[in-house]
Amino acid sequence: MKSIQTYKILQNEPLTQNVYKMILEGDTSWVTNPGQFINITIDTEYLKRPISLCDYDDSTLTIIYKVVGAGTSWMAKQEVGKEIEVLVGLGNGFTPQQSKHALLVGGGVGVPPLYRLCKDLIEKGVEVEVVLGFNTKSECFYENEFKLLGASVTVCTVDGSYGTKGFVSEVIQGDLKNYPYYSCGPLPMLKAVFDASNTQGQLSFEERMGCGFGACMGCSCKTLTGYKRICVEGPVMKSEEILWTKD
Amino acid sequence: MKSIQTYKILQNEPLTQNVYKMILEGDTSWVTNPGQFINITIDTEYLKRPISLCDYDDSTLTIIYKVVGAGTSWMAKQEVGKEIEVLVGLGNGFTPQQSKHALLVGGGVGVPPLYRLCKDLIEKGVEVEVVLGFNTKSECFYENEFKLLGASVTVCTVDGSYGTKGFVSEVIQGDLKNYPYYSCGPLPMLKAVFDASNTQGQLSFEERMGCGFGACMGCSCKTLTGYKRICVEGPVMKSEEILWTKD
Amino acid sequence: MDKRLSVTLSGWKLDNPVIPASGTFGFGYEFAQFYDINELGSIATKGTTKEARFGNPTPRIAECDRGMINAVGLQNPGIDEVIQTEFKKLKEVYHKKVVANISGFALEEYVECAKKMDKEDIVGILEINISCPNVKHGGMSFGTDPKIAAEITKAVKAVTTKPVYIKLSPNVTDIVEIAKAVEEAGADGICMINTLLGARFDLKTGKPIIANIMGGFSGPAIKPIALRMVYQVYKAVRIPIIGIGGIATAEDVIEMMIAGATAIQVGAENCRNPYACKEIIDNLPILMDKLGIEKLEDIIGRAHQ
Amino acid sequence: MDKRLSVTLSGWKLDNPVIPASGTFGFGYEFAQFYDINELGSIATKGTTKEARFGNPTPRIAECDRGMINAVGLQNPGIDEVIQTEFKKLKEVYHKKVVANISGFALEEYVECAKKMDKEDIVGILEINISCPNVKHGGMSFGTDPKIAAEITKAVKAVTTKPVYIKLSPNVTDIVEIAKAVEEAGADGICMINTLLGARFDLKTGKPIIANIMGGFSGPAIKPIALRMVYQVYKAVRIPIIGIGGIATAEDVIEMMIAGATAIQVGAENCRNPYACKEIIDNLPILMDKLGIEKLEDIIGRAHQ
Ligand SMILES: Cc1cc2nc3c(=O)[nH]c(=O)nc-3n(C[C@H](O)[C@H](O)[C@H](O)COP(=O)(O)OP(=O)(O)OC[C@H]3O[C@@H](n4cnc5c(N)ncnc54)[C@H](O)[C@@H]3O)c2cc1C
Ligand SMILES: Cc1cc2nc3c(=O)[nH]c(=O)nc-3n(C[C@H](O)[C@H](O)[C@H](O)COP(=O)(O)OP(=O)(O)OC[C@H]3O[C@@H](n4cnc5c(N)ncnc54)[C@H](O)[C@@H]3O)c2cc1C
Ligand SMILES: Cc1cc2nc3c(=O)[nH]c(=O)nc-3n(C[C@H](O)[C@H](O)[C@H](O)COP(=O)(O)O)c2cc1C
Ligand SMILES: Cc1cc2nc3c(=O)[nH]c(=O)nc-3n(C[C@H](O)[C@H](O)[C@H](O)COP(=O)(O)O)c2cc1C
Ligand code: FES
Ligand code: FES
Repeated sequence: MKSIQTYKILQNEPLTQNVYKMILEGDTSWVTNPGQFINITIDTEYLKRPISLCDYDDSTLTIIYKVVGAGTSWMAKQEVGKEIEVLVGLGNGFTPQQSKHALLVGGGVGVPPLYRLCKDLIEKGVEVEVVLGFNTKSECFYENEFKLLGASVTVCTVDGSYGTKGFVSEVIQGDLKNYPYYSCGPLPMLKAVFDASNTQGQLSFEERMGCGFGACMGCSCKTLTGYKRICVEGPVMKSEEILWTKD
Repeated sequence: MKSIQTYKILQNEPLTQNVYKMILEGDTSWVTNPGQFINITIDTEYLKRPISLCDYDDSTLTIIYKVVGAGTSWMAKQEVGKEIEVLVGLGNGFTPQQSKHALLVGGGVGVPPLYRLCKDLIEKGVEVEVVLGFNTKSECFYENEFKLLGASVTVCTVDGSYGTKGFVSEVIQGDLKNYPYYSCGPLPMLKAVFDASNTQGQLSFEERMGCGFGACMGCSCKTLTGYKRICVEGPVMKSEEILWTKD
Repeated sequence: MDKRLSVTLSGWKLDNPVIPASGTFGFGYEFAQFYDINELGSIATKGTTKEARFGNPTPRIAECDRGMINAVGLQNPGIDEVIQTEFKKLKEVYHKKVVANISGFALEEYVECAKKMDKEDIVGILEINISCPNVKHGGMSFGTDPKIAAEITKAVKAVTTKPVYIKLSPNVTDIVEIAKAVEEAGADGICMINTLLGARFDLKTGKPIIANIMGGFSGPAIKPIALRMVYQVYKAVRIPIIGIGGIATAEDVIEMMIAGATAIQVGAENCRNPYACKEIIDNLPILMDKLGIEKLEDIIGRAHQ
Repeated sequence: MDKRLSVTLSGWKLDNPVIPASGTFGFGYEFAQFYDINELGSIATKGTTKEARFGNPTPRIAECDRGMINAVGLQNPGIDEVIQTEFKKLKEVYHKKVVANISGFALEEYVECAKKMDKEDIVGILEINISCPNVKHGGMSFGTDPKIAAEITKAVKAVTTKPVYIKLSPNVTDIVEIAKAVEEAGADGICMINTLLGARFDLKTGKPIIANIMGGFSGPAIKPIALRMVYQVYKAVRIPIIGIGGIATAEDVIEMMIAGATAIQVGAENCRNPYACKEIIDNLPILMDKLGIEKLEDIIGRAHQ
């Protein structure tokens, strides 16, 4: 169910220079899937800001966000104890599939939504290969958190300052090409993952949003199965419905 | 000197249901005359809000304001200790004249700027008659404060619920008509005082302002001595220069 | 329901003057999950064209100071699908009539859509959008020429018995001239304003934020322009005006009605706050008490007295 | 002074592109008490007419969401007094050239003012305001007709060797058409935009807040409209544009230059913050470093690349 709720900030701390982790206390009964998102009211800006769920339990939501502009700067300045207004219940999220293996590929702030997904898959008994891509060492986060869940983790950095040098797609070799995949990150990364894999997967997309709940048609995209709204029928799309041809 | 300064709120308390007294700590070296005003930055609104000085000393400014709209509502909500940004050094203010007697006539939130003026006049040895007009008993404030300065005070209420029933102008009888006067309040009151008096006085005017410091010509008025800006050549005008004819 | 809020548009009595604006409320039913949409005065449905349209490429949205730019470009499933699927879904949760917004790229398209809408009981008013800034060949350019505006009005009036309201563009030198032209051509009312053409640029890339470069700017930022135009048009015509542009609070509704509007529409604000219309309706009686307004209808055009 | 900020308007090299807009900075010297106004790129002086004018009745100011309406109506002491008294006072504290803004109610008035300004060394650019919404008979109506706009341009060009910049009204259907007309007529540059016509109403009294009913609306709220128009006109003309409308921060300056402006003017923001222009100039180099902009001139019209 979509609704506007008030959440209390329990934690708001930097993971890297620009990336923050925020824990919010409040209603979480609306969550149905990992990869869903919330839309945060920013006191100083007109529109809300969409941020994916990284994790959740009975009374808290965890999000991880990168400071890129006015809205996320405001978020970074909010203090523990402050209450914020959030539109919740948004998006379809990932559907964790039963399978022997799964490949999770995240880039930058595309990493967070994969965390809860990884947890759910491992709980289902799936063996999870996680590939995380960042620009450089100082921007890396959550490698250890994924390892603690029991996943096998590879980190790539574009400049080679940590882990494997290069793009995440270069790591998708051998067996990994045949694992059902789940991916979230910048568009070129999603496309590279789509191209590298020999099987089907779920990809999480971003788009500038007006409303975030299906009213304005601001976030539409064309798919093989018709027009979709990233905020309602997405953000997660199945690889089968995407209008891409393999490069 | 005009400048933008930061002031810390030392006190912000209601005097009546809608009228608040605020004490601000900070630079006061710019004050030259009672009746000058400051222009307060309101976080939520575009333009600043002009409010007259009620009193001042080496390190504090006192203002009294009525909650009428968005800006003054915001002011009423600010807590002690908060710092606010204020444009100071504005307006000419009253020029306290040496004379045996003086008549001070204030209406509603026109009363505050007369307080410091009264103090200054009494210090000069002037015998001060103060007439304060309000709508009704519950809206009255500062009668006692003026008495404590040593002034003789008459309060009028329009509905007669306190003091003399009627408008301030009705009290201006006998000798009072010949005392140099100083007045601040709604336009009809100023006109009535102007009409009732047989001598000269100083009147403080209000106008909607763009800048408050002389740049935009938003607050102009015509006088016998040319065009004046209420925010620079005013808010206080001499009765001799006003374009009124006695009724 | 508070009888003091009721207003009448061409004989149709609305419980209150608050109508979500076309394009910002989908076909209404998305909002039923937030509150009972039967509380609304009515609903202006998403701009409908003869054929299905995907609209413009994304990004279609850019944020602004107290407003937003949209370049959706009339995405809709086409009139047949709107009537068969969207209106049907809406009727399951909503039991009043709608303001059905139609757009076209040629006179014939408006006429065809009007004919089809004319048969639908759910349609209380036909809102003819001659002012969409987001589509080439048509849309706004119809709304900037009084002659074409009048022609469309006449053609639509000829094929429907529903009240026809023309939705005007603010991107013109003289909106009064166009309002008078459509009144003369038989329009039953005027909806104004549509969005103002605007643009934003990305400081890092130097590129326009909207894929289409320009889009329609709306939200609280444009309210003073909308108020001015409603004031001017009220003075010049006798047909009712639905005031649109920057309405976000009960105060805004009163101000727009004072300027001359009989009812109002809420656009961008629905995007940022799905409860916007409900909050406005709830706050109206409280504000009316504070201002001493007995019935909302009393204040329509009060600035002109 | 940071050389990276320098821009050139018709051969005149400005230290930076930041110019306070006409009407919001008096004749400049009022601001000398706040900071050294020689830090400014230049100053656009208050709209000057042949005769002294009091302007419109008060109230002349109404606050808006992120902006304000003014209906000052060109209050000024008349051109002779401006030159003899105001420019003289300004020269005591300011040693650069100004953008001298002139207005008129008939073609002859513009010509006469231009002739007198032509003799003044302090005048770097003549800014011809054909777009003031606050005066009857003239002002804005000149700026809505491409033919009249071109005529005024030609007539002024004939009597001055100073660069002539025409200040355009945004209250038009097609600003490009007018920009092209004045370019063709010989204009050396374009200043845009002037204010948008707007209105506000008092909820308690039901009366317009501005004594004149309508006035010119400006401030950050109008920025997306100004950006769009500058973008459109940059595409259509070859003469430089001074971008105006809603500029309040260094970010706004960069965005306006990306859209196509060579320099910019800051209007309403000077009223709410006398230090606005200084703060913008101080912040520009910091922002340029962050965005990797070497010289400001490099980004002019970058959105068009
Ligand atoms: C479904 C979804 C989930 C997301 N999840 C996350 C997440 O978990 N962590 C995270 O760091 N970021 C996430 N983002 C991106 C995040 O929404 C933007 O970084 C954020 O809105 C930027 O706001 P700002 O005010 O700081 O930037 P500004 O550039 O000042 O924002 C201006 C406008 O552009 C929009 N905008 C800017 N960048 C983006 C973007 N990349 N995507 C969508 N809108 C944008 C803003 O929402 C705002 O309306 C997600 C985006 C979407 C659509
Ligand atoms: C020189 C001067 C001195 C003043 N001194 C005092 C004082 O000591 N105490 C006091 O209570 N009030 C005083 N006022 C009036 C005070 O400025 C307004 O009541 C206040 O600006 C209202 O702001 P608001 O946001 O609450 O009201 P809103 O109505 O929401 O304000 C909207 C806009 O109108 C302007 N405005 C509204 N009412 C007035 C008014 N009466 N005069 C000028 N502008 C107005 C506001 O400044 C703002 O720009 C003074 C006004 C002037 C010009
Ligand atoms: C996202 C969005 C989509 C819109 N789509 C339409 C449309 O399809 N048809 C139409 O007539 N107006 C459309 N509009 C214009 C609105 O109905 C309204 O006229 C305008 O937004 C001004 O109101 P506002 O300031 O409250 O947003 C749209 C506006 C927005 C913000
Ligand atoms: C109080 C005020 C007075 C103005 N007077 C003039 C004027 O005399 N001549 C003129 O060309 N423009 C005048 N303008 C318009 C500004 O110069 C500028 O074009 C407009 O305000 C848009 O910029 P802004 O959004 O930064 O305010 C005035 C604007 C304001 C706010
Ligand atoms: S953002 Fe409005 S429909 Fe998706
Ligand atoms: S308010 Fe701007 S000159 Fe007085």
